[in-house]
Amino acid sequence: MLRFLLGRLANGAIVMVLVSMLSFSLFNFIGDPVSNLVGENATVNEREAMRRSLGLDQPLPLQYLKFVGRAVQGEFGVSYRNIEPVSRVIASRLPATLELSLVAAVLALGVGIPMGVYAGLKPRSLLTRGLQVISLVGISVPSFVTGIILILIFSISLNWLPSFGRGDTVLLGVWNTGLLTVTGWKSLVMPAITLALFQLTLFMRLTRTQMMEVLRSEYIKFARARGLRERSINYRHALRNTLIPIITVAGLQLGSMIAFSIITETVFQWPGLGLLIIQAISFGDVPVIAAYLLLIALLFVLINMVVDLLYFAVDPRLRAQR
Amino acid sequence: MKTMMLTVRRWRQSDLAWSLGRTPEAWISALVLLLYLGMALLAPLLAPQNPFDLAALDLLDARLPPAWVEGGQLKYLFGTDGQGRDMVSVMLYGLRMSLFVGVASTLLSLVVGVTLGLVAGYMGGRIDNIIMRAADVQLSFPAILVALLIDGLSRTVLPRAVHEQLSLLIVVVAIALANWVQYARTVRGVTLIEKDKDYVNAVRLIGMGRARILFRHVLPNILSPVLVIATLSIGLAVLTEATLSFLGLGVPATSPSLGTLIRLGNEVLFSGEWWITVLPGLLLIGLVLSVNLFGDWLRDALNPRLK
Amino acid sequence: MSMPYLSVKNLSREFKAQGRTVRAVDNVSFDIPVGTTFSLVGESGCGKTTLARVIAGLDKPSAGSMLFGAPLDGRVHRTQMIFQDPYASLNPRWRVGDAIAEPITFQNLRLRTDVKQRVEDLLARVGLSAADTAKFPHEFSGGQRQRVSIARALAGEPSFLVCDEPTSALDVSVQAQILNLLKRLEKEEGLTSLFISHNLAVVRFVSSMIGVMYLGRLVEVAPTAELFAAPRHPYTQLLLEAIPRIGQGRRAVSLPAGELPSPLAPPPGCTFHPRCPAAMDICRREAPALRTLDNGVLVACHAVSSGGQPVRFMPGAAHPASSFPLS
Amino acid sequence: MIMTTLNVTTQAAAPLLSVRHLRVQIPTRHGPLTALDDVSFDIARGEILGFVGESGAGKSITGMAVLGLLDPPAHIAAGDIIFDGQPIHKLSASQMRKLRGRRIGAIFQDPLLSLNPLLTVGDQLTETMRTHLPMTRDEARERAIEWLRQVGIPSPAERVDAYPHQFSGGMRQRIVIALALCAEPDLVIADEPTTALDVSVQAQVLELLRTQCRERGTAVLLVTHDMGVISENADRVAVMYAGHIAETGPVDQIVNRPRHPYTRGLMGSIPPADQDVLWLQQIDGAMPRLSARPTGCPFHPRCKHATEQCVSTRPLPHPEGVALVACWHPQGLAVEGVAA
Repeated sequence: MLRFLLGRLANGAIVMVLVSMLSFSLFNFIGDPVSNLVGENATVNEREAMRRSLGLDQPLPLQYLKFVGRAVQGEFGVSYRNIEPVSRVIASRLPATLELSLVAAVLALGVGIPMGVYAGLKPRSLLTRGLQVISLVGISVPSFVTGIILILIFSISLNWLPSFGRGDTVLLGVWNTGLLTVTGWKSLVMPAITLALFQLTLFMRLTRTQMMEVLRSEYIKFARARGLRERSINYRHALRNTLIPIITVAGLQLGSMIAFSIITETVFQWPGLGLLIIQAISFGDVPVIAAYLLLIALLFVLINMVVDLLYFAVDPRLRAQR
Repeated sequence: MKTMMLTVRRWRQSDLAWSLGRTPEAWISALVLLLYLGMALLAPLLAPQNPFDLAALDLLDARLPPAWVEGGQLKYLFGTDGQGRDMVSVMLYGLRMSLFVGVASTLLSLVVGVTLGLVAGYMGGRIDNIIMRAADVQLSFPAILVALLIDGLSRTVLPRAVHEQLSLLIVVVAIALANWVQYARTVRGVTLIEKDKDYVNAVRLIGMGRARILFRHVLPNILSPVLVIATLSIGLAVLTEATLSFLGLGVPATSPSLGTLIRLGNEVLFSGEWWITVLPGLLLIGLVLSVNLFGDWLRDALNPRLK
Repeated sequence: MSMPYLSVKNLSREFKAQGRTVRAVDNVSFDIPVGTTFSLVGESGCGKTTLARVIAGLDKPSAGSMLFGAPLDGRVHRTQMIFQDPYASLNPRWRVGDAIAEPITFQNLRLRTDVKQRVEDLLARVGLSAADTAKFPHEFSGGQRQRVSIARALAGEPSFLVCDEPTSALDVSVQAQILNLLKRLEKEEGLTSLFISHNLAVVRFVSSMIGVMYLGRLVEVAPTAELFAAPRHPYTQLLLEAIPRIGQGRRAVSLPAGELPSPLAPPPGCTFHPRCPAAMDICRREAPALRTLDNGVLVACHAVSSGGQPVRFMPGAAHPASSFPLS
Repeated sequence: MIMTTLNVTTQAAAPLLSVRHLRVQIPTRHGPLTALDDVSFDIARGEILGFVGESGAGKSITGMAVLGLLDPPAHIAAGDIIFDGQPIHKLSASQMRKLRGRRIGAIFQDPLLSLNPLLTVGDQLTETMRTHLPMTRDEARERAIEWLRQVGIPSPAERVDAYPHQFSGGMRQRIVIALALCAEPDLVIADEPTTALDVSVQAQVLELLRTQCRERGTAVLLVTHDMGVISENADRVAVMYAGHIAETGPVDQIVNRPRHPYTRGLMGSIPPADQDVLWLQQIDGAMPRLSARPTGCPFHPRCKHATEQCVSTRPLPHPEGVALVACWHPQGLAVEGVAA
């Protein structure tokens, strides 16, 4: 068990190192930071002075270590676009993205998996065929088109929901949340559905295939041969074995929720990290991009770690390995 | 020629052909796909107007609704966009671009993924470890994010002019780099199983080298799982390209894809010209839906267990 | 005794598993006289398949040596193998004719023009028809696929044949056909062969010399008739006792309890001692070496004296001494 | 005509299970395939009936048909299955469910796959018992530990909370036997119970199954391809070939004095363990595939004694001494002196 965890930690560390090198190289080799700060027509020795003050003349590894030192304290320099420290820019946007992703995740898991279980148990029923069609449409429609269609219906023609922005937010210490106000929730509905739809259909299809696989297994046949009740066979025996592989994929998929939030936030002008990174990329705001990269990598490493721990907790076969 | 005849005859009697005929979603989606392919290839002939010939454009005709809506003209069946371009023509060219990027990136990711998967699966040991570590690292980033970062970073790294010409290539490479992991892991899995099978051992006994065994014996056995992934991932690639173009990255504005058209339409959504974004959107959904339908059928038909 | 065709000396093969090294094959030595069939018999996990793969050249030994002498009438030494699972030993995407032709063309054993005829002859020789060359493996039954495997093995014109449980996956009537075929071909081609099986009755039919393996070690090696007449090692006796007797109704089956220990954690000393009714103190401490008895039989057991009296099978008091059906 | 002769067998009391003219078909795109055709046999209380035959003969399908667990689209097309006087082939799903486990138990081939990997051995035992027998949770746990001791699991009190992957193959099959018997069924369908085990473990598990069933008077339908297992464990045996029963009778008669040419060929093909032979007696050809079953007697293409009659009409099982043989030209001598 310990050996397994150390393995995962090492894996996570490698990812972080790789990504930090990538974002460090972004900093140094893209766009000359000096000219941005000193201006186009500065003389040669002015540039030299600035370079020395920024420590750019030191050997690369030393610069890299200093970069990592600063990064660990959350110090990423100043955003070119917002002229604000990058860490503050990101901190202000983080709650919006996390709340949106959380609600979408709950929606995707809470609806997707039960639908998958139902479709797996009753493959022939009409409802299942309907669910399958919806799920196929679900993964065939890009999330930005879903967003646009929702805006067209609920915002433009029915005018029930706001088509952009996050509504009023309440500041709880450092975390400004939109979950406590009515307008906050009203503006959250459409983006959450758009973000959740793609994952929801993925979970449904995955659960359905896995459920049918398990129902064909030998121990289910033996359970039936022992005359156990249908309810126990389906839920106590089959469902438990179905959920194990789903956990890993669910973990990875929730991670990718962050990526999809970029699209949803752009469509709904949702003030989160997604919108921030798009603006940063089109503007070429390197510090923000670099910081975003590190943050996302950290998030994924953590999610992978949590998923592995969950896997251990649920599957006795792994636990028993000394 | 004889083997051609033999294979055709064998195909017609095969279960595959029989099940294709029997499942409506399969042959309908196959037909729709052929239709799409036809439209894309013959775009220059079918399009009533060449949307890129600026001389032919007439700004007065801009933002006309589709013919069946009040104020629409028969000349522009689906109406016109912000620059007075006929929607039908611009959508045909858009479709061609989307399909091109989708297929090109899928082929590239297939070649990269299959080769790395074969090498990792067959060689094992350190090489296998390195490739799989890279795959794990990449897998923790979803495909769209990877494509986005590559495309975005290339935009900031390369000077604007260079970026303009290369952007098409960059999009294809970006999407391909985001999707190769699927192929690598599946092919590695199948190779690991096949390489220990006895028919490989039998050939090793006569002294055949690893590389030759890999291509003569193992490769033919991984084609059907790869085929299934390829079909399903064309849909994903088209979606990824459309997303990138929608976000303003992706293909250059000079040769718009369906994603670009949807973005342009979205900018004028609130001034009422809904068709500029909705029509390309529906065309895109139709394409991805039929690819996924066909892919689903193919996966079940080729899956020996489900037979 | 004619020069042995294959002489195996102190052969071992180790694997790393869960941080521990497992000796799948532990210091095994035996000879196979030319033109004869030597069998390795034992239960699953005893290392017989690993040993076979090492001898066939598919796997490298961790220690020890194997020397091939000169085959009969100056032929080139070549090894071929016949495998257990008929469904995995033929490439599903290759026509049967091409699979048989490959060893011929790759090793240039025939002129290009004669290859087709040679393939058809081989198919006929194993009881199939020339028309089968164009078929794919899924069009054949398990038994027929084994025949194709045998034809492919012969195509490689081997001097040494390794058979890894070739009939375990087949039904009784099909097994009889394949065993008869193998025996006939080995005689006609003058092959020396190594036969692997867990079924003592099959081994008795095909081989002239038998080696019994337990947890990676050779515990007894004897000519077939000698082994069945007077098994020396207690484990050999256990295996013989466990074979169901056809047509004698129910026997008082007296078997020591206990199961095969896992190769990951072999018991100390003689690995069979936990299940051995004749286990003594020395057995728990020291692994017995493979000694040659007066009559040439090899045994690895402290309880067997050099004179070679078989250890009477005295299972614990609870079980009556079983009479051995020496019919 | 068949009805009367079958009752000639030794037991006077009504048989626990009697199957009459069972036909199982599997619809395919090339038309229906007949997996079982006109299969009839009886099992008396406490009797062990061996079902022997090569792969594809339909022996496992017979067991599944009796249990009502045929994998769709296979279905019972004709015939009756009467269990303890009650026809069960027409029962509703819920009625059949109550029967399974409580009245008819089952043991499958692969011990590694038969147990749910995520539930402890104790849970699986207690659930089976509490589904069929009135028991509190503690009583069930107590009984579960007792069952583990009965089937020879060392230190059962601790191992009851262990998971299946913590047991060896042989141990797991013992637990499967406990699971099959714990709801006290009258009949157990054992489908190749020891094929996946090693020879020495196989003998121990078979001995356990036999002694447990003898003590409880439980009848067993022992399905296997291994004639040795049959000859040492079964009271009576039915030899199956291509969906038909070739021969049925007491084990000693069938094994030592087989009358049907296929059974004789089968016995000849088995390599003898106690003597050296130069060649094995082999039956040429192979069992016909499900889709290519011949007319008349299914064995006629491979039979040396086949005549015109064998090719045209299928022989129905008729008494030959104490056995029932489905052959126009039974070989060898009927055993005299037994009540016809």
